[in-house]
Amino acid sequence: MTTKTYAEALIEALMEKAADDDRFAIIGRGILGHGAQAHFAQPLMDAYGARITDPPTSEGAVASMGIGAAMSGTPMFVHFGTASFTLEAVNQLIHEAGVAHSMSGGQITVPIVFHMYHGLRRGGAGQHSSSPQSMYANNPGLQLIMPTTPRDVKGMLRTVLNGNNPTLFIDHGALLGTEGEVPDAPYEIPLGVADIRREGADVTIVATSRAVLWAAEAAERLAADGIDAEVIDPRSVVPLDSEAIVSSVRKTGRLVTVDEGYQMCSIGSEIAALAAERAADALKAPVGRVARPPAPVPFSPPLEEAMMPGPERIIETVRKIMG
Amino acid sequence: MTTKTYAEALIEALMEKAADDDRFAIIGRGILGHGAQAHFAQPLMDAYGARITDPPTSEGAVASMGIGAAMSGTPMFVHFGTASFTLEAVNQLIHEAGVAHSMSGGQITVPIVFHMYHGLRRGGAGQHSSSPQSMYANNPGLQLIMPTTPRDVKGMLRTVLNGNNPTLFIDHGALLGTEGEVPDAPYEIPLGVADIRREGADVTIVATSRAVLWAAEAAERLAADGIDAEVIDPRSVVPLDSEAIVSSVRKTGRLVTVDEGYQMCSIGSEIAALAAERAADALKAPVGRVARPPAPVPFSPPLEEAMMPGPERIIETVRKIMG
Amino acid sequence: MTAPPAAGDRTAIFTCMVLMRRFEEEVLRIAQDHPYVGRQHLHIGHEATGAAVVSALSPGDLFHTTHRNHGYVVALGADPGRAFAEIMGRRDGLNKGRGGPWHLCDRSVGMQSTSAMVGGSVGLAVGAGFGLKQQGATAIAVTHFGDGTLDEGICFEAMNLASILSLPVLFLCENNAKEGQRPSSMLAAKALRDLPGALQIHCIVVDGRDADAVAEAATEAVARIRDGAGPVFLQTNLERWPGSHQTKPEFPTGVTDLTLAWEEERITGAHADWVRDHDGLRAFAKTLVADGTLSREQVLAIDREVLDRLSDARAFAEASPYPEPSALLDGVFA
Amino acid sequence: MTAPPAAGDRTAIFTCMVLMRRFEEEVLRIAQDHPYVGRQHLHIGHEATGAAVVSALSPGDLFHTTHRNHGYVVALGADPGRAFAEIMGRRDGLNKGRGGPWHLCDRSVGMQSTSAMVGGSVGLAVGAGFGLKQQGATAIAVTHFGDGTLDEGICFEAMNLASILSLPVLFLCENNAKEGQRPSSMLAAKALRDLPGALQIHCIVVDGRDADAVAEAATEAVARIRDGAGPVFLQTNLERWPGSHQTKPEFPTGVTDLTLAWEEERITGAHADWVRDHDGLRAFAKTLVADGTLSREQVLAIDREVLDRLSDARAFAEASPYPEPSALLDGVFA
Ligand SMILES: Cc1ncc(C[n+]2csc(CCOP(=O)(O)OP(=O)(O)O)c2C)c(N)n1
Ligand SMILES: Cc1ncc(C[n+]2csc(CCOP(=O)(O)OP(=O)(O)O)c2C)c(N)n1
Ligand SMILES: [Mg+2]
Ligand SMILES: [Mg+2]
Repeated sequence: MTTKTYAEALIEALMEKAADDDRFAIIGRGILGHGAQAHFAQPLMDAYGARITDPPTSEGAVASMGIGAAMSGTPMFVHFGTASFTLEAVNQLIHEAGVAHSMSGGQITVPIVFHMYHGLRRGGAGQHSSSPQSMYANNPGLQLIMPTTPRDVKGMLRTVLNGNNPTLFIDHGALLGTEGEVPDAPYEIPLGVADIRREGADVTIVATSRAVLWAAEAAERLAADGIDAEVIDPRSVVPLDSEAIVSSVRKTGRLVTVDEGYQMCSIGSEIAALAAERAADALKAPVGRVARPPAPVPFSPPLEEAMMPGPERIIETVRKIMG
Repeated sequence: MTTKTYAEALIEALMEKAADDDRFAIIGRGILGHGAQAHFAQPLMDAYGARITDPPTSEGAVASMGIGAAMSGTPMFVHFGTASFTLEAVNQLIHEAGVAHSMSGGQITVPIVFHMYHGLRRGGAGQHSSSPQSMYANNPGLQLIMPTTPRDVKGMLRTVLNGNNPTLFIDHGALLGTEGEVPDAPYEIPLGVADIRREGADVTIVATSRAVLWAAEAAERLAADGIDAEVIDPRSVVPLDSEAIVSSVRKTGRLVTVDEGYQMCSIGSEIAALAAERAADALKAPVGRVARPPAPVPFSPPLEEAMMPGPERIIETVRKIMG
Repeated sequence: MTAPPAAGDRTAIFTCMVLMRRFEEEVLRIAQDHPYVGRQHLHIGHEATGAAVVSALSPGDLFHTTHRNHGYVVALGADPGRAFAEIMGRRDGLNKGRGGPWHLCDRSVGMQSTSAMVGGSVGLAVGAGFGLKQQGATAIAVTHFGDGTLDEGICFEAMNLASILSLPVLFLCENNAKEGQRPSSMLAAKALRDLPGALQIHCIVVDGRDADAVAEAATEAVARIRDGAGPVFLQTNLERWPGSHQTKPEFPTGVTDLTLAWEEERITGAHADWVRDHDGLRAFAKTLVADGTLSREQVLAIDREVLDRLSDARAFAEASPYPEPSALLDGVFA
Repeated sequence: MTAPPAAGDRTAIFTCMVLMRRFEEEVLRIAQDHPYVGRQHLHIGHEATGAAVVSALSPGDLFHTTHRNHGYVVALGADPGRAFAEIMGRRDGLNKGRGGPWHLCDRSVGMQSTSAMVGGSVGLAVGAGFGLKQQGATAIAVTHFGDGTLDEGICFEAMNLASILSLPVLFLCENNAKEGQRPSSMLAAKALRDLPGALQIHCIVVDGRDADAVAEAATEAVARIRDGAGPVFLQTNLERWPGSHQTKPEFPTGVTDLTLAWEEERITGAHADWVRDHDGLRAFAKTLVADGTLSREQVLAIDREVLDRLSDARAFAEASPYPEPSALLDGVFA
């Protein structure tokens, strides 16, 4: 084990894949964004620059190019930068990548990973703050991973890069600088296995991506006043570990979901629906959802701040349902 | 009152608007598709052909053109045909139409209606069967109407055409030939008011668009064996009449949702979540969701048939939760 | 399955054209007999382009086509029985019944995919070219599409990518535009080639009804691409078949009668002009008989042989059962 | 607010350029003082194009711009104080603090929107042109964008639409491409104009650093569009300002010193070449003094006056409070 940043772990997974498979190619630039961690991508550029293509601003064709290459036997990693920009490639992701394997009767596989940074980023306003994970999860044939820790990003990325399915890899720029223990030898983390970040008896909090950090902080603060929260990070949304979520809710009898994105038809809605389907009889209190309020993201700092489903709002919601 | 088809009622709403407002313009062709009702569009073509633009196959720019024209004071109706094609215009719908009013501090309004046919259509397979309503509902600033009857389509369309907000108007081609009573004088139907299609005491079934017809049929058949179902058609998803849904669930103690689209992060998920948030204590049984199974739509007729959340599956689900 | 025609083998190209034509005629009959088969976009009238281009390709080349795909699927050597079965949604279909007519593919013959999203095949083929180049292969990627596809932004973006990355991609544009008839290109350009031309893609325009001319142009284009000179835009101009965009299955020009190749006075009917002046299949039969490559008897024998194969193929498809609904959720992920 | 420069009024155009430059310099100081203001795309070095094009427009014309928008907002006559306030997210901002620097708009002066989605302004302006034509207005729509925007499919689609519908749209492309520097156009075309040219859009290319040349070209373009001759693509070539894509706020070429217009020997530093050869503002000051339009004193007086206005504007913005979080959900729908 070595302590590393999320950014380093992400790049290591890409370098391992590049070393293992000389067909592997990457399309995109600024894989680690333009912030303080950007430099961690340098080793990848130095060692494998020849396999990295800097594309024009053409998200739709860039997605298609990756998909077509993957269909032809070239495992691909396509980096889009801000998730908002992938809204120019939705048709390619859903109606090409997502359906090709099934529609071909299994003849075609699409080994490709699409990477994007979602969420509120300070000053992103109405066009650069998208958290499209819930929209994408409404479609078949696309895996969706949202790792939160350095250990998870490296292990899950290795799993999907070595797999044969189109995968959306959505994370938040704020995670890049976070540190954690990372095993030194290569390892895979299977999809569909939630991480119980904290065990608790009173309430289950399910959050994804950056919101997991908020949920964990909220849980610590709630513990201080005697509320024992269980925090679950599904890590992958497709496939989703509904078993772990449902059994936790059955155990605690209470559920609060947290989405950085909008609430209507969200991952939080899905998880609340799972509770209503499979744990209704065990619910001791109304389910609570914490999400982005239903307004385009305003630029003004205090307004953007008010859009965040951070620790305060999670604590408030837990208190409310605890009665 | 006169009995009319859905197709005629839809066209009448457009003709009324064209008559009332000579700035009103339409982009698109085949407003009533290519089927048996297509001819009902002829009166519109004859009277207002000069205000109808037949665009190239460029969904993104067609959406933008409509949005820019609306911003400039020209009320617009943009017809895309198959909803699947709008996936080429997602960025324009969400990041231009949906945010412009709020982001401009109220300076800009976007009076535009985007029309599209969603759903399974026999032979549409993996690329022509999209029901994107749940994805779109996950975004702010876009109204979403899904009228089901001739009366509703004419009244709701008039409301949004006379309004000042970007509106997604999603319906199903199978509705075009359905008939119903339509008032003769012009009338508006407000958004955010659900239609209780059938009152019932035992279970609440919430469905949208074509699925409302399936739910109504299921309710009649359930009545035959003494199960008294209440059928709710929200009619508009944004805004959603959550009050009507929650009070119905509190009354019946049971909820089954029906989506023609996929289940994960769907309108059905949202409605089940509302029940878990606001009616958990009143639930006498697990909530049931009926939706499209999680696979790309297969072409093969029996497989496509199996994708449909029709009356049988609704009845089966109701029976299951009735225990 | 039959192998695709070899370059320069005009008899094989003709035989392939007959196969393509008779296949589509059978699809029409299938659509008449099985309503659910629904809307078809037939490749009738495009055979000279199709067979000739396929004759210029080699094993390993990867093909991406559009909604007007049937002809290329069989021309590349896919089994007609399994193709019919797919169009009928049967278990033994090329895609196990999951794709249907708009998504036929047969990886074993290089028919990598049919995308029915206008512009879809262009982006995917550019990706195939990217992948082949990455792997250092000598194979090329081909994207077949229609003139209307040039209106779609993804098509522009993909051509631009192929040009700046100098990818081994043949852009095969079948131009069946007809004044005032929709759908067809609404490109503001004087000529379709002006768009790829502006992107510095080498362009070749040829009469798509003339198999010899297309074969020559395609051979030149493919050689150039294989040499690493970057993508080529090959535009073949056709006169749209009167049944090109049909909503109900019908034979506007009647069932093909190859004796009309030498009995022109018998060409009659509402669409006689199309049959006389624009049917590349009839024209090629006429040419081959005229230049002595084939006798009339040989032409008719080829036709009979194809028809026999296709009736067996149809029988195979009809005999194939539907997939089990229980298999609905299989094969979503690899 | 000041009215935008009138056509032919070179002094007004120069004053507008000074306003644009000093405004951006103040934005840099604001970004230095208020970290959250974050990444800015400054219009420094584009003033000759900006002020000259604006001088060719008339009231009622509708403008759609991009992330590099500030210059046009103030050039069109938006209040600098409210513009600063918006960039700072304050209640008195042009957009009530909801848009911020990437979305400034002021409907009252025809600045209809800033879309920070590359290509966004192009599609919207084509729509504005469509709307104006529908309404039988004589006004035109303008879309400002950069060379890199031509890579985006929506830009191609929108230009095609404007051409086939012959819409009153001025496509103003500020080409600040710099070899090997990203972001910039990756268009495979020999020249950017080849793309609109292929779509039969009339193209004009001019030195974007030369205010007189741009004013002449823009006047010609706007007249042509108003006459109903369809869209025009006006490409202005610029040398990208060294601070053009900065992540932290800094003055790579120092704060502008207009005395360098006549004291060239004092031009030094790492980026002296840009200041000497590519700063259109310095060049125009030099020209106006040389041809006697303005004296050195008048140039400096104009600059001082602008600086005074801007310090008042900055003070206004600093004094403006943030919006109340309680208003978060207001104004989502009209
Ligand atoms: C993205 C998308 N938009 C619209 C359609 C509907 N559509 C199907 S075929 C077609 C016309 C295509 O014209 P062309 O490419 O010339 O092919 P042709 O049918 O003439 O051979 C259109 C618009 C579609 N399939 N996909
Ligand atoms: C759809 C989309 N993709 C990517 C981006 C990220 N982006 C912001 S500015 C820019 C470059 C634009 O270049 P150009 O149009 O030449 O403008 P310049 O900054 O050079 O003035 C890019 C790619 C974006 N804003 N929108
Ligand atoms: Mg065509
Ligand atoms: Mg640029």
